[in-house]
Order: sequence, then structure tokens, then C-alpha cells
Amino acid sequence: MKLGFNILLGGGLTALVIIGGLLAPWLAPFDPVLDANLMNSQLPPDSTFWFGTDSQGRDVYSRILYGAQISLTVGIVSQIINTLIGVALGISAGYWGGWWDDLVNGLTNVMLAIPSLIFALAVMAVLGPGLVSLLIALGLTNWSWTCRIARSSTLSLKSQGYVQAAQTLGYGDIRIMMTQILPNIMGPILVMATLGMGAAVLAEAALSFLGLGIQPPYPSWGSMLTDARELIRLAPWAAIFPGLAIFLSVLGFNLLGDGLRDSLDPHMRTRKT
Amino acid sequence: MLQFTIRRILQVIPTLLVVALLIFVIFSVVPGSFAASLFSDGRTTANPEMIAQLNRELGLDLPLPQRFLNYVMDLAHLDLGTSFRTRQPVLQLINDRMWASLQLAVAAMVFAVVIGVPLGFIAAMRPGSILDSVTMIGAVSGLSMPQFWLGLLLMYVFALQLGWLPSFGYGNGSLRNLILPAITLGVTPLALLARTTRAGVLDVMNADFIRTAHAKGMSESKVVRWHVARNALVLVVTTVGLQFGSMIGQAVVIEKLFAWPGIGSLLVDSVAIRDIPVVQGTILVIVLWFLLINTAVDLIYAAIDPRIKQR
Amino acid sequence: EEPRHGGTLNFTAPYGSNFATLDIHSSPSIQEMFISQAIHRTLYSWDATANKPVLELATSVDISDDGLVYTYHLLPDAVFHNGDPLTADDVIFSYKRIADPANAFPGARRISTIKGGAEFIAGETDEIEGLKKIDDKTLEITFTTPAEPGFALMENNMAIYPAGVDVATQATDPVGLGPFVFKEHIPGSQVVVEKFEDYYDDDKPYLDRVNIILMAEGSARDVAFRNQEVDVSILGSTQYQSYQEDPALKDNLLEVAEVFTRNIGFSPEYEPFQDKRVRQAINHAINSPLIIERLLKDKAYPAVGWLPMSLSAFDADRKPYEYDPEKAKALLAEAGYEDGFEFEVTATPDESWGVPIVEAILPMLNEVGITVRPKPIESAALGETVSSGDFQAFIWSNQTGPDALSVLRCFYSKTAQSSCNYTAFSNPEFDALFEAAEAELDPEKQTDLLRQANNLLQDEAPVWFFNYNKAVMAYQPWVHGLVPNANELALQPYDEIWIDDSAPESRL
Amino acid sequence: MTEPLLDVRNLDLVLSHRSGDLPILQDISFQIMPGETYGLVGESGSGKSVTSLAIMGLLKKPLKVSGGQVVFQGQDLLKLRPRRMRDLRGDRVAMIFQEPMTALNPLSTVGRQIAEMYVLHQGKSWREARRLAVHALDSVKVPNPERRVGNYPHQMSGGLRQRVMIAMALACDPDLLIADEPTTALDVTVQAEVLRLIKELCAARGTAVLFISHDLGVIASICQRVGVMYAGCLVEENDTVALFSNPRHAYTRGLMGALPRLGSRLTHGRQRLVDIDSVIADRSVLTETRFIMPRGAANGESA
Amino acid sequence: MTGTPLLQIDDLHVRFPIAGGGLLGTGRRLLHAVNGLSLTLEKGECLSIVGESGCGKSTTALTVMGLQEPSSGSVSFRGAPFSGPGAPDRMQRAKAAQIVFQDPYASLNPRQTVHASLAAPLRLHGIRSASEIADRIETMLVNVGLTADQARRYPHEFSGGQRQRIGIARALILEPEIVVLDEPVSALDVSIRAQIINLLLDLQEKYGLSYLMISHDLSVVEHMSDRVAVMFFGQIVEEGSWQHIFANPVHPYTRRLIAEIPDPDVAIRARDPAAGFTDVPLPQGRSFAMDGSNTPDVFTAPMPSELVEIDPGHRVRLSLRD
Ligand SMILES: Nc1ncnc2c1ncn2[C@@H]1O[C@H](COP(=O)(O)OP(=O)(O)OP(=O)(O)O)[C@@H](O)[C@H]1O
Ligand SMILES: Nc1ncnc2c1ncn2[C@@H]1O[C@H](COP(=O)(O)OP(=O)(O)OP(=O)(O)O)[C@@H](O)[C@H]1O
Ligand SMILES: [Mg+2]
Ligand SMILES: [Mg+2]
Repeated sequence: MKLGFNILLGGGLTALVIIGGLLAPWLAPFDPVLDANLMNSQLPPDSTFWFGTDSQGRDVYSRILYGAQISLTVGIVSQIINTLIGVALGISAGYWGGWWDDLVNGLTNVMLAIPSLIFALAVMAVLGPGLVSLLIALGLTNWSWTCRIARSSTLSLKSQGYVQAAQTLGYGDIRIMMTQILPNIMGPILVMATLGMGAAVLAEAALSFLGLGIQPPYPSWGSMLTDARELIRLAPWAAIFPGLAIFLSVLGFNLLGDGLRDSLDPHMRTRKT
Repeated sequence: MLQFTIRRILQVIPTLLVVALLIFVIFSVVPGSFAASLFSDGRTTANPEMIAQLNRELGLDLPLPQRFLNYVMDLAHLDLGTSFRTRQPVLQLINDRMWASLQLAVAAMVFAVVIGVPLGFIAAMRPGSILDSVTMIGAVSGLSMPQFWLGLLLMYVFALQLGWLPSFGYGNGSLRNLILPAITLGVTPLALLARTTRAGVLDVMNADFIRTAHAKGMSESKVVRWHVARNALVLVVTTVGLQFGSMIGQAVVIEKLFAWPGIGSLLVDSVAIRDIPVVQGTILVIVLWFLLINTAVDLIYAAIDPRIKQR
Repeated sequence: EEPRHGGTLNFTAPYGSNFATLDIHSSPSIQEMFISQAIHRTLYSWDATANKPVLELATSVDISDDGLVYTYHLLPDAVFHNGDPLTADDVIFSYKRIADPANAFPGARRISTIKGGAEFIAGETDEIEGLKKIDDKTLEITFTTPAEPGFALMENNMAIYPAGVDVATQATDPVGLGPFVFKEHIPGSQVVVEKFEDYYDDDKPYLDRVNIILMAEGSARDVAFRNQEVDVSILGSTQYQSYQEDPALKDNLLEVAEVFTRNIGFSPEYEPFQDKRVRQAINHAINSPLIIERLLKDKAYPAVGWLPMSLSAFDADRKPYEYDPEKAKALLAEAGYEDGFEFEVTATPDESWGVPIVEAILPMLNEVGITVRPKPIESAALGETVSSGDFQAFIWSNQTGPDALSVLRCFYSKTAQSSCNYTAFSNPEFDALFEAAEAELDPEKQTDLLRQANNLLQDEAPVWFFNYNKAVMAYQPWVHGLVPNANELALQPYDEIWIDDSAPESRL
Repeated sequence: MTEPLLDVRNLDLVLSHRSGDLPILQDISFQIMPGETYGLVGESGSGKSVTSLAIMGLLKKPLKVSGGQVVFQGQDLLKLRPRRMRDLRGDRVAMIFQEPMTALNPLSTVGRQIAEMYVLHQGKSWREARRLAVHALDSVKVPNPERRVGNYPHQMSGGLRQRVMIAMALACDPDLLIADEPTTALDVTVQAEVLRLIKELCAARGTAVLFISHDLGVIASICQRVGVMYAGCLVEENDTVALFSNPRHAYTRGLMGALPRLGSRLTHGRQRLVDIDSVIADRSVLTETRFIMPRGAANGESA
Repeated sequence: MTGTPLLQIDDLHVRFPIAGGGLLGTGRRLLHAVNGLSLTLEKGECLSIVGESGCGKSTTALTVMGLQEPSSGSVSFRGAPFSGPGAPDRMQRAKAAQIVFQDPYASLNPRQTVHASLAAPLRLHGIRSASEIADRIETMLVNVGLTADQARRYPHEFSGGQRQRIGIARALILEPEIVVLDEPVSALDVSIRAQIINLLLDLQEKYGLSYLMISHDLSVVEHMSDRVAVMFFGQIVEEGSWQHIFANPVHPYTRRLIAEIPDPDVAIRARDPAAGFTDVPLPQGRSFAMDGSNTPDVFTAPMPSELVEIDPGHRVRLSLRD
């Protein structure tokens, strides 16, 4: 498999986020929450505070590193939930068909019809602001596309010889779904999940802006950006760096997703010879 | 075709009903009540009798199934209820905001289509070229930007630094006020459109019938005009429809940022004060809008692609 | 300088992105008052300079000896926008509408200070006993207590509507006594009002037109103001700082100590807070002036106690709790918490009395061994959560004026937690002082008693006294006549505002 | 002897790649006389389609002609300017493809797609072209042509679609028709009809045909002369009857023995089929020996 | 015939609901894919079903395999029901019949090694010992002409012909009695086709397998079959031994099918193919229900007709008398 430009750049950016997040305790010179000295508030970048400080006097660089943990958590956990729901519903609906398919299809249509931000907003309103709520809200929001893809892929796989052969060999339905169908639709699902991670990070920022995001003391990029948007004149660094972090990480996820799609596609075409 | 149209329109109803139920359930368990939200600003002091009185007034003391029944009965009469806050019919409130929302959505879509589609087209004509790469990287970047960040940026540059455009607000619905929010809102669909157009055109360019067209001795430009454009349009129409349909919902952040008096900001404000009838009403309208646009897209689709009607 | 007539004022309404209704009676929020301020008038109004309620719609009032019966002589030449003259019937009509139990209007409880009001609100009677029309221009009101009625009757949502107009139209096409006539409402965008030629104050208003523009988002307001698209803007703390640093803007800032006290209320049910020393320790452990200086950019005044500085019951000699971590530690040790403890603060996202403040005190309390965690909550849910007692601590901003008596009633032990005694404060000494003040007819003595009660409150520290809000309004240099309204700076007397000819073309 | 209509001379074709060129066709030469039907057989991937695309000048990016000539009516098509080549395509040399479903634009009526030929090459107005399209459909025996012109491809069966393709290809009376496996996707009975149609029409118009198929039966039933391709090389060429009665090349022989022949079990009983792989164990020898028979010399021999 | 046949299909109907139609799109039309098909398969024989695309061959095969529910009619195995109520479960069924598919590229799971594809069914059917599994896989691979070390590879590392061999190995690994072959060679290249045909014939002999083969390639059918059933729009129109069908076809559709096969020998001898058939007198007053020159409407049930035996074991579909 040739590694395209997209995968390299996207993977690089994503790796940066992952490394930053995982190594935050070692890379970050300051504690993102406790090392707040109001005497240091809104200092411009210098050799101590590489990205400057925010209005609370906290090191923006350290907070961005720790923020990567949050963003990754948001991206990964919400996409795991999405994917689990979407894949479970999609495969079973595609495989079993009948009333179950109709039901899942109807539900998917309903979910697609409600704009995701608004649905997330509603869920957040019910659960209250906070990390766990956000994970649930975003996890419940975007599974419909995954479900659709899983369903349509399953429909086309269902008539493939190897799935039918598995049936004639005596495999149970669940076993077929798990061993014959699931591994073969993981490609597009993975692409969806990667793109979804970017969407989740953006959604976190949007919900933060609407006052429903993750709340401090977690240094989430969305809330950092939201908090600092008033500072754009006085302490632009406090807004620019979190904004940049969001932009670059989402760009990374998106490029990676695109790259994966590009490299998966021809792979699938080889079947036609 | 007429039957197809009617059928597609009727299919909207069950979805809408389920959405109504879903929203109803969600917002019946939401913490905080309208009455209690009234003194959350610390200005008024809480007054249990007043709250109880208000809840009674608003019918919030009735049991949940009863409330849902009333709600559905009202819906059946196309009555979305009365706002807790303004005591006006929800339909009226939405009506007041709909025009601004539509204006914004249409302007953003026009912006996205007028720039995104040609860009995608040109990129597809020269795959692998510098222009193609730049366009596509630009498109991904457009999709990776936090919307309100972009809006703020535009606001500072065009309104403040350059002073070309007003920074916020509806004005009296003047075009100048529309430009910045529309651009901000249009960036995502623009990027998506550029990408789908490119992908669609490339797809069509690789189709067998294009080889046939070449074998007929057609020039490149005729191939594009006679065979590529229309076929690629199918994909573009779908994307335009999906984007247009979800645009009002997506506009929430931008409406807040630019103080644009659309449905989105009405929704967010109503959520904040738990004006549940308005919340339910706006979401229903937003969903209805989405469904209708999608129905329209299906119809357009059927008009473009003769294969659809058969099914 | 002689006020100039004519011109347009672009006024901003900073607290939300819509006007819910134009029927001010039904509105519980400040947002709609920006409109009623132009269109309507109430029996009393607030004199921002004298800091007290004054008669507005009456030339004079006769007060009975027991301080309960007030006889108002209404303005002879006041007319509504539709041409109807103001009569006692209009006042009675309006008050009855506000108190009508079928309406459940927010102003209803203010009517309960009128004799028979409570019964009327409860639906027991058809008339309010204490409201009596003597003749068209004379109105007699009997109150239940001898307290100053102006505080209750000056509120904007106590506006007087004409009795002869279908009230249903007030929601969309309001008719009032105010200096400006309603012109148009673009929902979600703005309300436009125009000069009322027959306004009872002959020379006024100066302006021809006021556009009351919705702008909730601070940064948008900032850009618009700098772009000279609007004439006034309420500033947030960061903007306050940058406006102060900007030579072009720093001279046109109007500041006032608003009657709001920001505080963290402690739950009496959470064990550590039952000890007064713990509550005091927290007050000592937090460097409020630093937070105010750095985080709020000086856009607040450190709080001494509960009552704000503009109230006469405020004790100018009292000092705020000193920032003294050592003393805090000592107090905690005394109370048996030398190893500290943990608590949660229920907080909204508000930048000056929400989560950011909790974030700022977090390292400070950490210093004395107390671990604090913000518990985020939406604004809409704060009131309910707090009044139901479902918290360990909460951070809030509460209005603490202009009427000291009603403010301090919130700490009276007979006031329920669900009303406004959020920290379920119960102190016999305080109760005694409060009851005495309530019964006192002499304003001087009453103020004295209230001052003592307030000082006691500071000692008891049921809350962390954080700050009194400093409201700041930036205005364009051509705007004149703004007043430092301590109740709400954004509420300005439009009829007194005028603009000079240095204003941009579009405004002249 | 008359000039050949198409003379492919030593055609080489490569797959160009960063790491060097990969040969796809090596030294392909054959001639088609005016009015003649020439067949190319060979298994999948042997290079039949790329040969036809090279003649049409329709090769796409990684593929490119690296040597040889394609002389059509005296001019080397490989040297022709794109514009000239375009005018030739469809007009003098027409082509039909294997999969009639995808080879037709699904969003355009078949009438319009046929009419395009008249507009492109004969400068007809759309109205006139459409009228001619009805005729064209009629000539390929599509029933109800007036109604069918308005049909979209999906409204037609596979056989009808292929007829549309033929009508389109023959619209401008080309001198050469290239048919790349035109019947592979069709049922036997439909295939027979389409083959008959191609045969009749081309005979009537004197159109030469380059007929590509992997099915020996089809080739035998339609072609006068056959070339057998294997791994990018033309390994044997002969008149049809001669080739089938006396295959000389090991590969050709293997190919024929690998197929069950209809009726052979009745006469000879069930016989084990020939496994080509065992017949042509040494592939390199295979591509080096060729048996190209000149026209008419049915049993002669040449290198 | 002697005793109960191995497999018996009796009056099988399969109809597919086609969505669409009606105001709400819920109106359903029925596509009649199989209309009253009856067949028997004896132990050790190869029965072929031929017919043109879309006539219902694959549907029949899928129904036999239990992959498609019949609308009515029954399939029985050794006299016991094999579909519908009382049918065995998948596990038992797996040992009775297996299927080989047309497309070698789609018939193997691209994410499983050959070993995994073959081992899973064995394990599922109770063989636990790894060595026994390995042994059986090795034997089977050798039987289909592959080597044991190829078991570790993934499908994409094999050519089409090799994949088809793996598909056959998988069908045989549970030692079923019946193997359904759905166009086993039509997707393969000419050169490979011969190898697979030879292999199938060898395996049939070796294991005494019964084949139900589906094909539209008459020359392959002639080569491999013992008996042939000609199918036209969901019905058998003619059925008999391979000699009956190829030497003496009676039904016009069968004749047409045979006549139109492009065959090199026929073409070269320039013989008029139809001339070879001799007409057989039909029973008194009976005529062919359809002749294959017109296409019936797949959405309506066909005219009533029946199979009439005109020779022992040779049956032709004629319209019902009246
Ligand atoms: N676009 C392409 N890119 C790379 N290789 C190609 C391309 N087109 C054809 N080839 C290669 O060229 C060779 C010849 O292909 P060609 O399509 O001519 O075979 P064919 O004889 O027509 O086969 P079939 O019977 O399958 O149509 C094959 O090895 C194929 O892999
Ligand atoms: N799952 C299905 N849903 C709807 N229609 C179906 C389905 N499966 C098959 N059909 C239809 O049933 C008819 C018979 O199909 P079947 O696949 O059995 O034909 P076939 O004889 O195998 O054809 P081919 O030779 O093309 O494989 C066809 O018209 C087909 O379109
Ligand atoms: Mg080919
Ligand atoms: Mg089939």
C-alpha cells in the first residue's frame, strides 16, 4: 500500500496529538489547573510560557498538551460509541432485514433528520454540561451515517459467496456477522470513525461556544477557545493556539480519513481484476 | 411522477411524528424548568408560590402522558403550542424568524454552490495538478475549522480592520449584513461541494460511457458538456440538498455569533430558558425543513435520473 | 451645554438575542425593560443620582400617619400614545392585570404589598381592596406595611397601560405613556421607537428615534462599537481592560457599582460548612482583590459584606476579610480540618461569577488544603438547583438592592430556602435585628438596624463575599445624558439622552 | 492485391511506470482487408482490448504505444493530430464495447446518444439527427423505433442495448468496426441474434470488422480470419477454417482441447479435457514461436 | 426409479416481493422467480439445470441450500423435509449439501486465510484437535490440486482458478452428499475452465458425490451431466438424460438453445444446426405451452401446464388438455 500524502500528513498531525496527549504529564512544564498564578495572567509567549498564559495565569502550552487528552478522549470515545451503535444496528438490519430493518431504517432517518448539533444540544441540556455528558451526547449523535454504511455494505456482502457459504456451513447468524461481515466492512467504518473524530472535536468546540461543552477545570480546546475569544485583542495567543490546535488536529483526522478512504478504495477494486 | 411526489411527501409524516415524540421525551426529562429559570439571573428572588402558579398556568402540573396527548392533539391541528415566555403562538414566533433563517441559508448555499462547484469541477479536470491539490487541501481545511473561530476571524478582518461590512446583526435584512454570516456558514458546504463535485466528476470521467463518447469522436469539451456535467450533477444535487437541509440546524452557532435573528438562535435561547414549546416547535420545523428539502432533492433527482422513478 | 434635539440613538440590549414580548407585564427579565423604558412609564421611577425611587406619574402624594395609606395626585397632562389621558382607572386596571392569577405575571408579588393584593392574587376576591379611585386624577393606595412602596412600584414591569385599549395588542403593538412611540419590531434583531410629541415632560425627549438593537455576544458588541455602528455598549471585563488601554475609548466609560453581590453560598447541610470558622477561613484564604484585578480586570469592587456600597445601610467603616492564608489555616485547624476537605461548587459558565472564578480560587484553596471542584450547570438550572438545596456550594450573583430591607429578608430564618434564603441562614440575633428594622418607621433608625444586621452577616459568613459588580458602559463621544444607574446600568433614561453634531451622518 | 484497410505493424505497447516500462503488447502485426471480418481470440489479459484501444487512440495514462504503426487507409493513426483523429473516430472507425449497460450514458435517451453521431460527424441539426436515429434503430431491427428512441438505457434489455450500440457505431457508415467482446454479457439466444445482425449489416455495407472475443465458437461463426493472442503476442494467425481444422501452435491447440465440444460426447464419449498449463509448460518458448499464415495459404507454413 | 431419491424438490414456488407502487410505496408486486418446479436428484448423479439468465436457476439452488425461503412447495432430503417446517437446522443441513459459487473472487472471505476458512467449519462441527483439523485441510487441499503450505495464504494471493479450487475444498470439507454447483466455471478463463471441470469430475468419482449443477453453458452441461433439466421462466420445460436432451431435444426452447450455441465445429462445417433435430409426435391434442420466442411477464403466474413423459425419463412441458 502506497502511503499517500494525505495519510502521511494526516497521520503525522494525529500522531502529534496522540503523543502530546499521552506525554502531557512529562512534556508540560506546568500543571494545567493548579499552576494558576493570577499574577501571571495574560503574559505573552516567552521562554517560560511558550504559548503565553491565559487570563487565569495558566500556561497555554501545558493546557494545550493536556487538552489533547480531552480532545482525543472526546474523539475516540464518542466514535467508539457511534461505531458500536451504528455497526451493531447496521449489520443486523442489513443481515436480518424484515421488520427489524424497517425499524432501524426509520430510526436512522429520524436521526439524520435532526441536525447533529441540535441533537447534541438537547442531550447536553438533559445531562448537563461536562465531559461524560459530552461523550454520551456526541456518541449518540452521529451513528446514523455509520449505520447506513454498515447496512448497505452488509446488504451487498450478504449475497457474496463467502457469506452464503458460511451459512451453508452451519455458522450462526451472529457468528457470520462477527467473522464474515464485520471484518470486511471495517474499512469504510474506520474511515467514518476517523472523520467522525474530527467532527466530534469540532462539535465540542461548538457546544462550548453555546455554553454546553466540557467545563473546566478540564482544559478542553473548545472551552479554552471559547473562554479566550474575548481576549483576542489583549491576549491573542490564548485564543490562537487552542484554535490552531483544534484546526490542526481536525485537519489531521480528516486527512487521515481521506487518505484511508483513498487507499482502501483501490484495494477493494482489485477484486474486479 | 405525481404519485411519486405525493408518496415521498407522505413518507415525511411518520418520521416527523417520531421526531416529535423523541423531542418531547427528551425535553420532559430536562433539568431546570421555565419557572425556575426566571430567577436564575439572581435578579429576582425565588418565589415558590409564583413558580407553582406559573407551572399550573403552563399546564406543567399535568401528568406526562396527558401532556403528550395534548401536544399531539395540538400538532394534529397544526398548532405548535404557546410560548411560555412570550405567550405568543410558537408558530408565530417561528414565522417571525423563518425569513431571516431562509435568507441566511440561501445566501450561504449560493455562496457555496457558486464557488464550490466550479472549483471542484476544475480540480477534477486536472487531477493531480497544483490547482487540484490546493483546492482539495483548502477544502479539507475548510472542513476542519471551528465555525465560530472562522466567524470571529472574518468579523475582525472585514468589519473591524477593513471596515467594509457590518459586523453583526440583521440590519433591516440588508445584503451587507448578510455577507459575513453567509460566508461563515457557507464554508463547510463549499468545501464539501468542492470535494463531492470533484469526486463525482472524476467518477463520471472514468465511466465506460465516457470512453464510448470518446470513441464517437467527441471533443473533450463536448464530452464534458454532453455527458459529464449532467451525470456529475446528480451527486452535486444530493450534497446541496443534504447541506441545505441541515443548514438551519448548523447555523445555530453562527446566528449566535452574528446576532442573526434566525430559528437557530431562537432555539438556543429557548433551550436556555426552558421554553419547551418553542424548543419543540423549532426543532420540528428544522426537521420538517430537512425532510422537505430532501424530498425536493429526491424529486429533482428523479427528474434528472430516469432510473429513480422506476423504484 | 444645551441639549440638542433630533437624531437617532443605536442602543444595545446586551442580555439576550431576542425580545420575548413587548407586553412588559408578562416579562420577568431585564431584556424587555430596554423597550418598556422607552415606551412605558410606572408610578414611581428610579432616580439614579439620588439613588432612590421618586414619584413619576404623580405630582405629589399624601401619606397617612401610620404610613399605610398613600393618596396620589396623578400628572394632569400625561397622555397615552393613543391620545387617552392618564386616569386612576388606568393604574387600577394595570395593577389588577398584573396581579390577575390567571396571568401569573412576575409583577404579581409586588402587588401583594397592597392591601388585599395577596387575596386577589390567590383568586379569593375580585377587587384589590387597597386600590381606590378618588377621582380621575386621584388615586388612593393602602399598603400592608409602612415600607417605601416606590421600590416595588418603580419596576418596569409595573408599567401603566391604558385601560381603554385591548391588552392583547400590547404584546405586538404596545401603547404607553413613555417618551417614545413603538414603531417596529424585527424579531431577533431590533425594536425601533420614535419620539412621542405629546410626552408629558414637555422639552423631552431630545432624540427622534431610538433603535434598540439586540446584541448578546460581547465580542460582536465590541466590534460594532468600535465600528461606530452602535452608540453604547455594556462591557465585559476583558473589554473593560482593553477599552481602558485604548486612548480613543478610555474617556467615554461610564462606571457604576451595581447592586449585585457575587458570592459562593455554602450549604448548611454540608458538614464542614456548619462551622463558622471554616466559612471564615475560606473568606480569608481567597485573594479576592487579586482575582478582581487580574481576572475581572478591576471590573468589580471587592465585597465587604452582603449589602453593596451604594446602599445607606452599608457600613463604610467595615473592612473586607483580609487575604491571609495563615489565618485561614489556623481557623481550619481550630475547626478540626487541618487536613482540609473537599467540596463542589455548582457553577454556571458565567465569566464573572461562574466556573472561571471557581477555577481561579482552586489553586488558592488548594494552598490551605481545601480541594474544590466546579460542578458545571446550565444557567437555566441554577436557580432550581440552589433553591432546592441540592448543592454543597454554589456561586451566584444576587441582586442586593436597592431596598436593603427586602434584600436582608433573604437571611431571615422564616424565609424559606426555596424563596431566597439559599444558604438556609438561621441566626436568632439576626432575626431580632431584622424584625426590629421591619417594624421601624423612622428611616434613620431602620437603616441603622439594617446596618447592624448586615455586619452580623459579614461575621457569620454564610457565603464567600466576592465582589460587587462594577457595571461599565462605553459610549460614543457624541452621546450625552447617560446616568450611572446602580440598579442596572444598561437601563438608561432615553428621554434625557441627546447626541451632539459630532455624531456620524447616519445618526444625525 | 488490394491495399489492407488496417495495417497494424509491429505494434509495441507498454505500461509506463516510474520504475521502468512493463511490456503489454509485443510486436503485434496484422492486416484487415476492406469488408473483412477479422477475429482476435485469447484469454483474459492477453491484450486484446488494449490492441483495439491503441488503434482507436483511446489509451489512458499509464499505457502507451512504444513502437510500431497503425496504418489505416494509408495514414498512420499514431501520428495523426488529435483533431484529425477525433474526426476519424466514430466516422471512419467505430467501436462497440462489451458491457452495453455501462457503455451507454444512463441519463441520456438512446435516441439522443445515437443522434450525437450525426450532429458530430455530419453536422446535422438535432431534429434531423433524431429522425435519423429512428432510422438507425429500425435498421438494427429494434421493434417500435419511434417509441424506443425516447427510451433510457435502463428501460431496455441487454440485447436491445447492444443493438443500440451497433446502431450508434454504424450510424456514419464507418469503414472499420471494432467490436470488443460485444456478446459476452448476453444470453446464448440473444447473442446469436446480435451476431447475425453484425454479420448482416457489415456485409451489406462492406464494413470491415475487428472482432474481439475469447469464445472460439463466436469467432468461428463470424470471422474470416483469426489471430490468436497470448500474453501480449500474436501467436498464430490463419484463415478461420484452417485455424480450427489445423491448429499449429501449442497454445491454440490447448485452447481448443480445453473446451468441451458440443456433440463430441455423443460421438466420442466423455473425454478428459486438455489442461493448457500442462501443454505449454515452457512459456518462453511459447511466445517466441509464431505461426502466421498468409492469406489464402491455408496449410502453408511460415515463421 | 428405485426408492426415495436423495433430494426431491416438489412443486417449488419462489416469489419475490418487489417494493414500490401504490401511493405510499408499500404496494407490493410479486416477481415469480420459480413456478412449480419439481426435480429429483439421485445418489451419485450429476443433474444440470440449464436456462437463460434470470430464469430462476440460482434461486432454485439457493432454495435447496436453505438460503432462500420457498413461497410454497417442498424440498426433501432422503425423504425427510429439508425446508419449511421440520427442516433440519443449519448444522445438520451443512453435512447434507454444500454449494460452490460462480464468482471465485466473491466466494472467499478476503480477511481469512485459507486455513481459517476451512478450519472454522470443522471446529464448528465438533472437531477440536488441531492436528486432525490440519490433517483434513491438507488432504482436502491436495485433493483439489493445491499444496498444504498454501493454507496460510490469503485469497488475494491466489488466481481465479485456485480460488475456485479453494471454494470446492470448502464445499467438500464437511463431506456432504450433495454439492450444488452454481455456474462453477462460467467466470473462469477458458484455460482454467478445463482444469476445474476435470477436477469436479474426478472428485465426483472419488467421493461418490451428487451434483446439482446450474449452468447456461450447454457444452459444459453436455460434458458433465447425467441428466439435464431445461428451465425457462421459472419452470422446467424439458427434462431427461443428457442423451435425450442433446441428441433428441423436443421442446422448441431446448432446440433453440442448442442450435444457437456458437460452436466452432458447427460453424466451420457450415451446417444448418436446426436441421439435425427430428420432430417427435406430441401426445394427442397437446401442444407446447411456450416456445421460448416470447418472454412471459414475470409478475404474473404462468398458464397452467404439466410435464408429460414422452419417453422413459424424458419429460416435456405441454399445456394442460382442454
Ligand atoms: N489501464 C491499465 N492499467 C494497467 N494495466 C492495464 C490497463 N489496461 C490493461 N492493462 C493490462 O494490459 C494487459 C492486457 O489487457 P487487456 O484488457 O487488453 O486484455 P484482454 O485481452 O482484453 O482481456 P479480457 O478478455 O479480460 O478483456 C493486461 O495484463 C492488463 O492487466
Ligand atoms: N433477492 C431477490 N429479490 C428480488 N428478485 C430476485 C431476487 N433474487 C432473484 N430475483 C429475480 O428472480 C429471477 C430469477 O433469478 P435467478 O438469480 O434465480 O436467475 P438465474 O437463472 O440464476 O440467472 P443468471 O443466469 O443471470 O444467474 C430474476 O428475475 C431475478 O431478478
Ligand atoms: Mg478486454
Ligand atoms: Mg444465477
